[in-house]
Amino acid sequence: EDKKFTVAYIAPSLDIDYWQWVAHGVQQKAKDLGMNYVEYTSENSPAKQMDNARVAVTRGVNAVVIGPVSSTSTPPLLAYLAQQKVPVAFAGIGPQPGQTNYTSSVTANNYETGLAQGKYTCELAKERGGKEVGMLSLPQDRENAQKYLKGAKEAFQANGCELVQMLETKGLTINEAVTQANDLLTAHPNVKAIYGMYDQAGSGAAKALATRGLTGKVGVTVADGSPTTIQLLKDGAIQGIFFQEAVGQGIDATEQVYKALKGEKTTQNMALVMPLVKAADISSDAAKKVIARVFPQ
Amino acid sequence: MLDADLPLLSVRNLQKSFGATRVLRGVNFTVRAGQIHALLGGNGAGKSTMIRIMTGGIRKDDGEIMLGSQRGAEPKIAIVHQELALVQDLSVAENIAMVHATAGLTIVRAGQRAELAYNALALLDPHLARSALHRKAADLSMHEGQIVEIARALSIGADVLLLDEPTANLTAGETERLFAVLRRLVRETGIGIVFVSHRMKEIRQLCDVCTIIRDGLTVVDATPLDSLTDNDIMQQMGQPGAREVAHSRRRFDMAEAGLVLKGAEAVIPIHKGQILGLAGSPAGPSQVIALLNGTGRSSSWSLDAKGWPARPASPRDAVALGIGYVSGDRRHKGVLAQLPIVDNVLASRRVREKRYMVRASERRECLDLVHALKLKAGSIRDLPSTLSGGNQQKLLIARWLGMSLRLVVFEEPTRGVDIGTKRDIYDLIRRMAEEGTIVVWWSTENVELLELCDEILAFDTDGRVKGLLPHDRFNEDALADLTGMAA
Amino acid sequence: MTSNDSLPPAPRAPSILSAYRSEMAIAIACIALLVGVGIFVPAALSAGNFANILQASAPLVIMSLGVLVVIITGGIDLSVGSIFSLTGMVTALAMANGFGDVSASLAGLGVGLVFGSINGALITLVGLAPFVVTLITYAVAASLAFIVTNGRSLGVDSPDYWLFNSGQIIPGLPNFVLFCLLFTVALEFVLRKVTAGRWFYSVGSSPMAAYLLGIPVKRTRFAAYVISGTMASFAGLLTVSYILNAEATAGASLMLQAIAAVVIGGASLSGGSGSAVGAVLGALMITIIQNGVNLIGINSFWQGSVTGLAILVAVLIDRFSHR
Amino acid sequence: MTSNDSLPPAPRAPSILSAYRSEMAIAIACIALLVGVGIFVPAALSAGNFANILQASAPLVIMSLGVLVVIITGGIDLSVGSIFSLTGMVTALAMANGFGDVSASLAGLGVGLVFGSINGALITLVGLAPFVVTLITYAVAASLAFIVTNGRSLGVDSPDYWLFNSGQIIPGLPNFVLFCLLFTVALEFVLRKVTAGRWFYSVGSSPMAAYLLGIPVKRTRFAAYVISGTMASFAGLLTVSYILNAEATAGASLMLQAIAAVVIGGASLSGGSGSAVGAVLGALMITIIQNGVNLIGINSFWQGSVTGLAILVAVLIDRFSHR
Ligand SMILES: Nc1ncnc2c1ncn2[C@@H]1O[C@H](COP(=O)(O)OP(=O)(O)OP(=O)(O)O)[C@@H](O)[C@H]1O
Ligand SMILES: Nc1ncnc2c1ncn2[C@@H]1O[C@H](COP(=O)(O)OP(=O)(O)OP(=O)(O)O)[C@@H](O)[C@H]1O
Ligand SMILES: [Mg+2]
Ligand SMILES: [Mg+2]
Repeated sequence: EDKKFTVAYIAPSLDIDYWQWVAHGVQQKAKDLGMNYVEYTSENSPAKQMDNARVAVTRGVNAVVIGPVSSTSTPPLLAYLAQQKVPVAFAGIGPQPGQTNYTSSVTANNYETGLAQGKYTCELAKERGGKEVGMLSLPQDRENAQKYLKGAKEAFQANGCELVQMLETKGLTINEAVTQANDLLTAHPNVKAIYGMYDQAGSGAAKALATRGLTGKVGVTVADGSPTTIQLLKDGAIQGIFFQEAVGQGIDATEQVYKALKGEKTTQNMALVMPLVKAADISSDAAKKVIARVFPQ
Repeated sequence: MLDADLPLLSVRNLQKSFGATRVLRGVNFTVRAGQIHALLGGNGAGKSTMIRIMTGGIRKDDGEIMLGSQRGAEPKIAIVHQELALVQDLSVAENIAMVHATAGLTIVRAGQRAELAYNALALLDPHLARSALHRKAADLSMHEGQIVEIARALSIGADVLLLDEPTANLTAGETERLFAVLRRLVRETGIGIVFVSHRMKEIRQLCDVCTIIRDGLTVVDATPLDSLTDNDIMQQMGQPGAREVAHSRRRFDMAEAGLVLKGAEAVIPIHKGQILGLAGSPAGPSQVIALLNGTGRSSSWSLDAKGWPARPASPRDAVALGIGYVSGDRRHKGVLAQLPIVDNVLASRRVREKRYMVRASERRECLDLVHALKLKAGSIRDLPSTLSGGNQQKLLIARWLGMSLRLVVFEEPTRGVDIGTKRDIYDLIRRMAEEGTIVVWWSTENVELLELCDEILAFDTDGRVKGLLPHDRFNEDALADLTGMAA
Repeated sequence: MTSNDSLPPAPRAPSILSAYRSEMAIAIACIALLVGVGIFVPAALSAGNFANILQASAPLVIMSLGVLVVIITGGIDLSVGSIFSLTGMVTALAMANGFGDVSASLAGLGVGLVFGSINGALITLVGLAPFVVTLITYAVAASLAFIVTNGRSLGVDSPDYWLFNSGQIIPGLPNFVLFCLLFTVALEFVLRKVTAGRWFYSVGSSPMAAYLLGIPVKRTRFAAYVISGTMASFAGLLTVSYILNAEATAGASLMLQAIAAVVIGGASLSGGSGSAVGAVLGALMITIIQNGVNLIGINSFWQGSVTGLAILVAVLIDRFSHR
Repeated sequence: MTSNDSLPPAPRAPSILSAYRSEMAIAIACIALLVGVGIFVPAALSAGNFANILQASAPLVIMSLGVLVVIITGGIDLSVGSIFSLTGMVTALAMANGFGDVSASLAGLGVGLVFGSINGALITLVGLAPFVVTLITYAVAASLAFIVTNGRSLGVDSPDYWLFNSGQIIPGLPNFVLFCLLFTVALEFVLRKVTAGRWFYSVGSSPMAAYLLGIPVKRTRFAAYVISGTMASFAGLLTVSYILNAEATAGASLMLQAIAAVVIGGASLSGGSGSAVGAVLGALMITIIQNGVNLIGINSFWQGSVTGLAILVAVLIDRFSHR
C-alpha cells in the first residue's frame, strides 16, 4: 500500500463512557489494520453530526464508523456519505429501518436483551419473595432505551412481575441514579428487584441499597458493564450484568469498513447478543473473554 | 487653635487627558487650614477631575500632589461627589457607617451604626435623621440623598472636605443650614474646605478665597473673593458677563387659551407662552410635574384643557400631547447613557413626530442643535458619559428645542450648570415661551425663578400650596417666607 | 467680550468605517484563524470547507441575531435552545400527521412566537427578571420537546422539504446563505436606521430615561423576546430541513453558543450595545473554531478547552483594542 | 444652629422577623409542596424521605451558597458545574495515584480555588464580563474533567472516605448536614454582620458608589469568585465521598439549578440582594420538587415542565407578596 487509509469515528456525545469504549475499539482495530484514526463528537445534535461528516470528508477520511445521535437522523447522512463514496458502519445504534446504503451495522440486540434482563430481574424479585420491580431507565428518547423497555415489559408480564415505577435519568450520572433509586425505594418499599438500563443506574441502585442495608435483599441487574459494576457484582451488590460489547462493536464496525475499502465481502447487519454474567461466573475464562470486548483493559 | 496658613493639600502642575482631550494642562491648587476655598470654572473645566485625582479616584498623567496636616500624619480627606455616591440597596444608616469601617473583617454592630448615622444626619436635618435611617438609599429623593451624602462626609472628621456641587440638589433652606454647619466646622476645628458651585450668591455667602481654572490651567490662584467683582470672576472663567440690559418683560397673551391646573387647594389658569415657576422643596412641585409628564397616575392634581385628558396616562401620552420634560436628575431620568449624542438629542423628536426611520438629515439637525447650545463635545457619536455635567444637561434641553410643543416641564434644569450656560438656558426657555409654549419650571433657586417667571406657585415644605405670586409682587423675601425657606 | 470666540469646535460627524471598527477586528480574527488552520490542513481553505462552515453556522447565525436583540435591551434569553428543539419536533410531528410543508413550518414558527410572547409577557407585564423567566421557559420547552413525541426522534418524509434549507431561490446561492444574509442586513438596518430599532438600545441603556421620553418600553422589550423566540424557531426549521430529522436534544448546546456569539460580537450583557454584523461574525468565529478543531483532528476531550481559550483570546483582543 | 439634645433617640432597626419575610414564604412553599406530595405518596413525609432530600440537596445547597455570593456582587458564575466535576476527577485521580484522603481532597479543593481565582482575575483585572469569563472556564473545566483521566470514570478505593460525607463528627448528625448548616450560618453571618460581607452587597448594588466610598471593589469581586469556585469544589468532594466514584459529567446539570436556587431564594440577578438562608431554601425547594416528581412517578419528560412551573409559581408569589 502506498497510502494509509483514515477512519473517522463520530460519537453521539461524551456523556457516557460507552462511546469512549467504542472509540477505543475503533482506534485499536484501526491501528491493527494500519489505518489512521480521527474522532468527532456530535453533542447529541443531528446538525453537528452532519457537519462532522462533512468535515471528515473535507479532511479526506476514507471510512466512517458512527454512533448516530438517533436512527432517524441517519438518512441525509447516509445519502451524503454514499454520494462521497465513503463506506460507513454503525456501532451501538443502527440506521433508520429501511435504509440500505451503508456498509454495516453493529449493534446490540436491545429488544432481546430487554427480554432476557426483564426475565432475570423478575426471577430475582421472586427469589426475594415479591413481584414488584422498579426500573432506572435511559432517557426514552433513545431507540435502544425504547427497545430495552419493550422487551423488559413483555418479560415482566410473561413472568408475573409488576413494573411499579420507571424513572428516567437526564444526566446519566451515578449521583442522579442514587437519588432516583432512593426515591423509587421510598415510594415503593416492596420493590424486590431493580432493572438498571445503563451502567451508572446499576451503581446508583447498589449504592442506595447499601445505605439502606438492603444489599442483596433487593436484586439488581444492569446493562453495559464497567469496572465499577464488575466490582459491585463481585461484592454481591449486583446480581447480574448484561454486557454490551462496546469495544467489540468498535472493532467489528472498523473491520467491516476496512473490508469495504479493500473490496472484500461485508456483513450488513450484526446484532450482537448481550451475554449475562452472574457473580459466580465473573472470574471464568468465558467471562474474561466477554469483558475484553466491553471496555479497554 | 490652628495655623491658618498651613497647606493641607496641594497640587502642582497637574495634568490629565482623556484620550485626545487634554482636560488638565498644569493646574495648581492649594487647600489651607481654616479656609473655605471656592473652586470655580465653567462646565467641563476639570474641577471634578481634579478633585477625583486628589482623592485617588482617577490617576493623574503628570504633576505633584502634596499632603500636609496639622496633626502631623496624612490629612484625612472627605469628599462629596458631584454625582451621588450612595449604595442603592443599603440603608441610609449603612451608607453612612460604611466609610467608617475600612477593615473588611470587622463585625457590624447595628446599634452603633444607627447611632453614628443618626448623629451625622441630625447635624444637618433632624427630621431626616428621625425618619430615614432604615430606608434604602434607592428610596430617597435626590435632595435627601444629597443630605445623606454630605452628612456622611462630615461624619468622618476629615481635615479636608472636598464638596463638589453639594448644593446643586438642595433647597435654599437646606443650603442655609449646611452653610451654618460648615462655617462652624471651620471655625471650631480649623479644617480646610473646598467648595464647588455654579451659584455666585452662595459662593460669596460662604467662601473666603477662590481659585478659577479655565482651559486646563489655573487662572486665578487662591485670591480673596472680596478683591474680585462678579464680572471679574466670570471673565476669568471665560463666561459672558452679566447682561447689562435685562430682557424686557414680554407679555403673554391673556386671551390665548391655555390650560387650567386643578389641585385640591388651588385652581391655576396658565396662558399660552407663560412661564410658571414652582417654588419650594420637592414634595409639592413633584406632584405637579408628575401630573404633567405622565407619571402621576394618582397625582392630586389634574388638568383642564381643550382636547386634553385630565391626566396624561403615560409619558408617551404626554409627549403625544405635546408636553416636553427635562429633569435635572440626568443620570436616572435623562441621558441614554450608552447611546451617542445624536440619538440622545433626537429620541424625543422621533417619538413626538412619529418618525419611523432614522433620517440622514438628522445628523445635520443634531449638529445644528448642539452648535446652537454651544455643547462641548468631540463628535456627535460620543457617549454622554464623556461630557461634563453641564453639557449633559444641555443635551437634555436640546431634545425639545425647535419642536412644536404646547408645554415643557423643567425640573431643575440648571442643576450643576455653569453661569454662562445657565444664561443660555434661560434664553432658550424664554425663546420657547415666546414661541407660545407654556413653560412649567421648578427650581430650588428662588433667584432664578424670580428672574425668569411670569408667575410663581409656592409650596411649603410639606407640599401644600402656599399661594400664587403674580409678577408684580415678585420679591425674594416674600418668596422665601412662602416656601418656608427663610434663612 | 464676544461670546462667539469661545464657541467650541463643531462636533464631527463620524465615518461609517469607524463605526464598524470592532467588527472589522473580529472579521480579521476569523480570517487569521482560518489561515492558521489552513497551515496545518490545507483543505481548510477549500471552497468545500467554506461551504461546510456556512452550512454549520447558519442556525447559530440566525439564533444569535435574535438573542442579540434581547441582549441589546439589557435582557437575556436562555430559552432559545429549547425553542429550537421544540420547533423541530412540532414541525416534524405536524408533517407526520399529514400537514403540508408550509403549514407544518408555520406551526413550528408558532412555537417561537408563543414562547417568545410568554417570555415577553412575564418580563414586561409581570415584571419578572429575564434570566428567571427564560430559565423557566427553557426548562418547559425542553421538556415539551420530549413530551410531544414521547421522546422519539422523528424523520421528515416530505421529499421536497430540504429545498427550504438547500434549495436556491437565487440560483447559485443556497437558501440558508440567503436567509442569513437577509436577516443580517434587515436587522442591521432596523437597528441602525429604524426608530424602533434605536428603541432597543435606549431601553437597554437607560430604561427610566427611555420611559420618560415616551418610548414604549414594555412594547419594545416584549418585541425583543418575540423576535428572539421566532428567530430561534426559524433556526430550528432550517436545521430540520437540512437534516430531515427532528431531535428533542438538537438545540441543547446552542443557547450558550448564541450568547457567546453575541458577546464576541461586541455586545455588552448589560444592554445598550451590539450590532447584527458583530453577532454574525461572532457566530462565524465559533463555527470556524469548531471546524478548525475538527479539521486538525484535536481529540474531542480537548475541544471544549480549545474553543474556550479561543473565545478568551477573541475577547481579550477586543478588550485591549478598545483601550 | 443649636445642639440636638432635645431630639428623640434614633429609631430602632426593623425586626429580624420582617427581615426574613420572603424566606419564610419560601419555607412555607417547601412545606406545602412536601405535604402536597404526601397526599399522593404518604412515604414522602417519612423520616427516610427527609433523609433522602437532605442527602440529595447537600451538594446543591453548598454550591448555591457560593453562587449566591457571586450573584450578590452582580456577577454570575457558570463554571461551578464543571468545577464540581473536575474536582471529583482530580480527587479520585490523586487517590488512585497514592495520595491520602486529606491531601487528595485538598488537591480537589485546589481546583475550585484555581478556577475561582482565574475567574476573579479575568473579571476584575482584565475587566471581562462575568458571563463570558465563566462561560469560558465552564468549557475549559468541563473539558479538563475528561482529559485528566482520558474520559474514564474513577472509583475511590479508600475505605474511610465515605466518612467525610456520612460520618458523624457530632453524633446523630451526619456530616453532610453539619456542613450545610455550618456553611449557611457562617455565610449568613458574614453577609449580615461582617463589613466585608456588606461589601458584596455594595459592589453588586452600586459599583461606582462603592468604588468612590473606598470599598475595595476589585478585591471584593475577586473574593466572590474564589468563594464560589471553592464551594463548588467542596460540593464536588462531598458527592465523591458519598458515591465513592468520580465522573466527568457529574456536575453538568447543577449550574442552572444553583442559579435557580439563588433566584428562588429571593436574590436579584442584577446584584445587591439575596440571603444565604434564601438560597438554601431555594436549593431545598428544587430538590423537593424533583423528589416529589420521582415519588409520584411522573414521567420524567414532565420533570422539566413541573420544575419550571414550580419555579414560576415561587417567583410569582414572591413578586406579588412584595407589591
Ligand atoms: N471618563 C471620561 N472620558 C472622557 N472624557 C471625560 C471623562 N471624564 C471627564 N471627561 C471630560 O473632562 C472634562 C472635564 O470634566 P469635569 O467633570 O472635571 O468638569 P467639571 O469642571 O467638573 O464640570 P462641571 O461643572 O460640569 O461639573 C470634560 O470636558 C469632560 O468631557
Ligand atoms: N410611574 C412610573 N415611574 C417610573 N417608572 C415607571 C412608571 N411606570 C412605569 N414605569 C416603568 O416604565 C416601563 C414602561 O411602562 P409603560 O406602561 O409606559 O410601558 P409601555 O411601553 O408604554 O406599554 P404599552 O406599550 O403596553 O403601552 C415599565 O416597565 C416600568 O418599569
Ligand atoms: Mg464637575
Ligand atoms: Mg403605555
